[in-house]
Amino acid sequence: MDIGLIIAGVLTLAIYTFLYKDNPIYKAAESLLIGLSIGYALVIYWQTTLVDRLLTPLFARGELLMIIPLVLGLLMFTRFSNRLSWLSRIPIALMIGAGAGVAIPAMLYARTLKQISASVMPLMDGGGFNVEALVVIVGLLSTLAYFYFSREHKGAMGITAKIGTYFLMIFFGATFGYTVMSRMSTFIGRIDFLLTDFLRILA
Amino acid sequence: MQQRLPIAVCFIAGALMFLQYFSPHPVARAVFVTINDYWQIIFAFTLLVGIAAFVRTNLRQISRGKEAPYRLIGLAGLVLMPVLAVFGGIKIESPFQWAFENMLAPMQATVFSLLAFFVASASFRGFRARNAQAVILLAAALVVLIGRVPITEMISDTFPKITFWVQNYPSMAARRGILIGIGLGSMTTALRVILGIERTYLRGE
Amino acid sequence: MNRLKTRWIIFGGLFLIVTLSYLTNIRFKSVASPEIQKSYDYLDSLPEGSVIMVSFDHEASSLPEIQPLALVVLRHAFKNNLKIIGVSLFAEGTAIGYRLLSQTAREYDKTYGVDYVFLGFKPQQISAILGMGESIAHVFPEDYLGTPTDEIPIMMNIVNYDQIEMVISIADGALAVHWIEYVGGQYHQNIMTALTAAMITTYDPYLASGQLYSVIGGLKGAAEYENLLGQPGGGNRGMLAQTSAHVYVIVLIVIGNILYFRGRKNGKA
Amino acid sequence: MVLHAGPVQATAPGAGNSWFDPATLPTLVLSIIAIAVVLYTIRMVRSGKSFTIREIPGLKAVEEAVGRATEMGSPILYTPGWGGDIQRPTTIASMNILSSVAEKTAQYDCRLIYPTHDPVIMAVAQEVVKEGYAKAGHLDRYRADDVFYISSSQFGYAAAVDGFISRTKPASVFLLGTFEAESLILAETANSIGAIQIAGTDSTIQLAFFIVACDYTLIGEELFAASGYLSRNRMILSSVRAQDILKILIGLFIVIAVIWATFDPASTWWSF
Repeated sequence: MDIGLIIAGVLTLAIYTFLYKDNPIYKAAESLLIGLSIGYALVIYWQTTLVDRLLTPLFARGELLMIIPLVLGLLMFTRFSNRLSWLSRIPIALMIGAGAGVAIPAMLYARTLKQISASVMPLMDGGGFNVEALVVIVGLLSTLAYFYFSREHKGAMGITAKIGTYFLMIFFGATFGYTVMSRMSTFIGRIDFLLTDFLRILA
Repeated sequence: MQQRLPIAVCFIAGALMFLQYFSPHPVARAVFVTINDYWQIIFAFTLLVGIAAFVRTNLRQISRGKEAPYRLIGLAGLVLMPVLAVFGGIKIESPFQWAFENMLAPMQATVFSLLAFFVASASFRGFRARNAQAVILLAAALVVLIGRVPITEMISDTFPKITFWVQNYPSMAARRGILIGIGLGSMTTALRVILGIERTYLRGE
Repeated sequence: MNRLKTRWIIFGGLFLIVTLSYLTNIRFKSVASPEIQKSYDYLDSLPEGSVIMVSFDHEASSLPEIQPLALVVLRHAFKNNLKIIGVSLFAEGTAIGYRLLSQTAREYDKTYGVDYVFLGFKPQQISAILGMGESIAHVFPEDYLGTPTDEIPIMMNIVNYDQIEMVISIADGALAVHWIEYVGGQYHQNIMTALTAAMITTYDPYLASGQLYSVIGGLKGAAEYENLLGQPGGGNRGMLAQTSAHVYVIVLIVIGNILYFRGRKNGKA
Repeated sequence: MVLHAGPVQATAPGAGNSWFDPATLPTLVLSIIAIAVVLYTIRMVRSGKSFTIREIPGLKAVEEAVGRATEMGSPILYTPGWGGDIQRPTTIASMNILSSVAEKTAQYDCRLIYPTHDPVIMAVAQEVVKEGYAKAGHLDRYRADDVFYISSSQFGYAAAVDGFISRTKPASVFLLGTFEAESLILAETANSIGAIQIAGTDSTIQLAFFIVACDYTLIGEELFAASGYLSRNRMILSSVRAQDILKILIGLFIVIAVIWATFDPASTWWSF
């Protein structure tokens, strides 16, 4: 039998022992998983980012401007010094600033404008009343009322916000129900591996 | 200097990234690509810093004799992948890919599959009809769960239809409300960051 | 301790039910939903020799659900003598994509380089997929095995998306959105996705707006597609297990409530 | 493991040479309105106005959770999830809450454990926690090793935090930040050892799991409001106010557009 399959099968079972309770076998597998995954990330980032995007352009193609990200990157290591650690804030500031800058229009577009347009539907449709449109409008507005923080939820505001929570619960319940399928598939996949490849009960 | 320089860098990077969004001009594209490149490279370096910290903590704990065997397994795993990559490359059928496919990938998939069990235990515990909200939560979950079982479809197409309706109207409406709220909250936070009002990342000392 | 015991019973039950139903291997005759039929019909309508691009945009951990989905697409394409260009936007999907592709190719006696090719992985997904709009060979100067792209027979007549009929993204996350928004948007390329069940709702808006041609979703979608192909596989096999796991969760919810109301009656709610 | 995509822009870069892409006009207009509203509320705060916000059920729980841990003599575990990085607004909101939690744990001398998947988050969290301890006047109680980095891999992180929860048996678990599939793994493991779980995230799908499995859940935007409330940071509170003003504008826009659409179905001025 293929040694790889045996290892994979044993490791799979080792992780499952956690369902009973935490134990040395799980702990060993967990440590291995953490170590391997860090090592894997190190290799991938080294190759696809540091070599392909920094070292090759800088040293093989002589793109001298790439010294800037190199220096910024190296500044991160000042974290290990007490006196100089403030320097690491510069690259962090660049990352945070860039992320924030792009987040403003992206958030407003994808999470706000797009959602607003999608919710606008005529209440009368082909002569009949469009129940769906009404449900969407009421749902959206009452959910927004729930997220209104400047005022206590009392009176009309309270009732609207309460309706909002009902819509939220529908969303949470439906999403949960929807996702069960996917979660079960992953487990079924592992069972398939154990029964077919590892134990060879199904061929 | 220790505060001002980072705030200035943050502001400039933020303002540039904000403005480039609206422009198809080659200069704007170049700004995006450059900052994005820097971003990726800096991230790779922070990963190195994180790994260094991880190794340091583990070595310290090994020397104190705290859970030494497990810590050693972790470090061995960490060293194994780069060593395999250096000696065998990372292409298909290399030892590196072998270790990935037979050790790392099965463990990751198995941890992921624990979710099936936790979905079951959470369902048992979390769907009790305590009040009106909980009843609605329960009802919505049941409708979708029942509607998505393949057997129900064979019996009648009413349930799949109800499921579809619930997902596409009431549920979708609430999701939009959440998205809009998060979008606004994220936007104001991002703006405070660029303006240098939010300085969480400058804390300390 | 009671809490733990209840958990063990719940966990053990799930393990047993899924394992047993997987072993029985009873097949369902599920009718293909319109979505699946649409995907199937499209691939079926392509003339022999047409080129499609299959992108493996997923991680290793979701392989159990992804594999049956990928296999129906690859099998259908090879069965109809379509040509496949494989790529990957996730480092983890790379080795898996290559394995699935070559495994299916063997089933249908297809030749690497002539009937299919695997170009491998590029980080920076957006710039990679936009770059391919201008020139695929520029983004991937060589294939996954290190052969220069312009020396590979299948790539001789292919410059960019113009020569490709459809891009099929096999995804477990939001990556396929990039294909839709950038390649669909800017290059008017047809996009199809094969998705894990959890991701289907995320793509609903794109499907509704027509930006996305069709979705093959979850194990159930894979099973339906397998039936259309007349080749029951992983999707079908998992269907009974899927159904019983589903019913099991419903039963747990019901029992949970019965216990709750009984407890309340006895005054210890 | 996910390779970091980095910031992503929503519009497709065109090949044109113009400085402005007309397709982004609606986003630009909304951005200007939004920025104006935020600046307005900031000005109000600077001129001495203070904003209050309504009660959020999850917030009282934060205090309770710290108290409970102290009583039981058990630690508190706080983790920001695998989905976010430092520039993600949710992560920043989570840091602000961490800061007040750290202050409380310092006062009560309760151990605070903070595992994360992101080295930059680790670095910032160390500073935040340290400052919290300093503020409470107990810098001696701060343990740098308790804020640590573990694998950037999603399920490596999940397995490690899981192991940590079962071994250290924290009395309270805070899951605040951006979570993906690992959400339920962590929440259920925390439940199995009887910990109180306080969760909050901007990932809509994971919210469903948190709602079902956790004792208290901050839903989406509540996370941002909570960070203002707990830190008593007037600037954050002013932002919450700005968000509310924008919500009213959005609500009005939708109502008008729906009425318009009903009487003039051919019109599409509201679609962006």
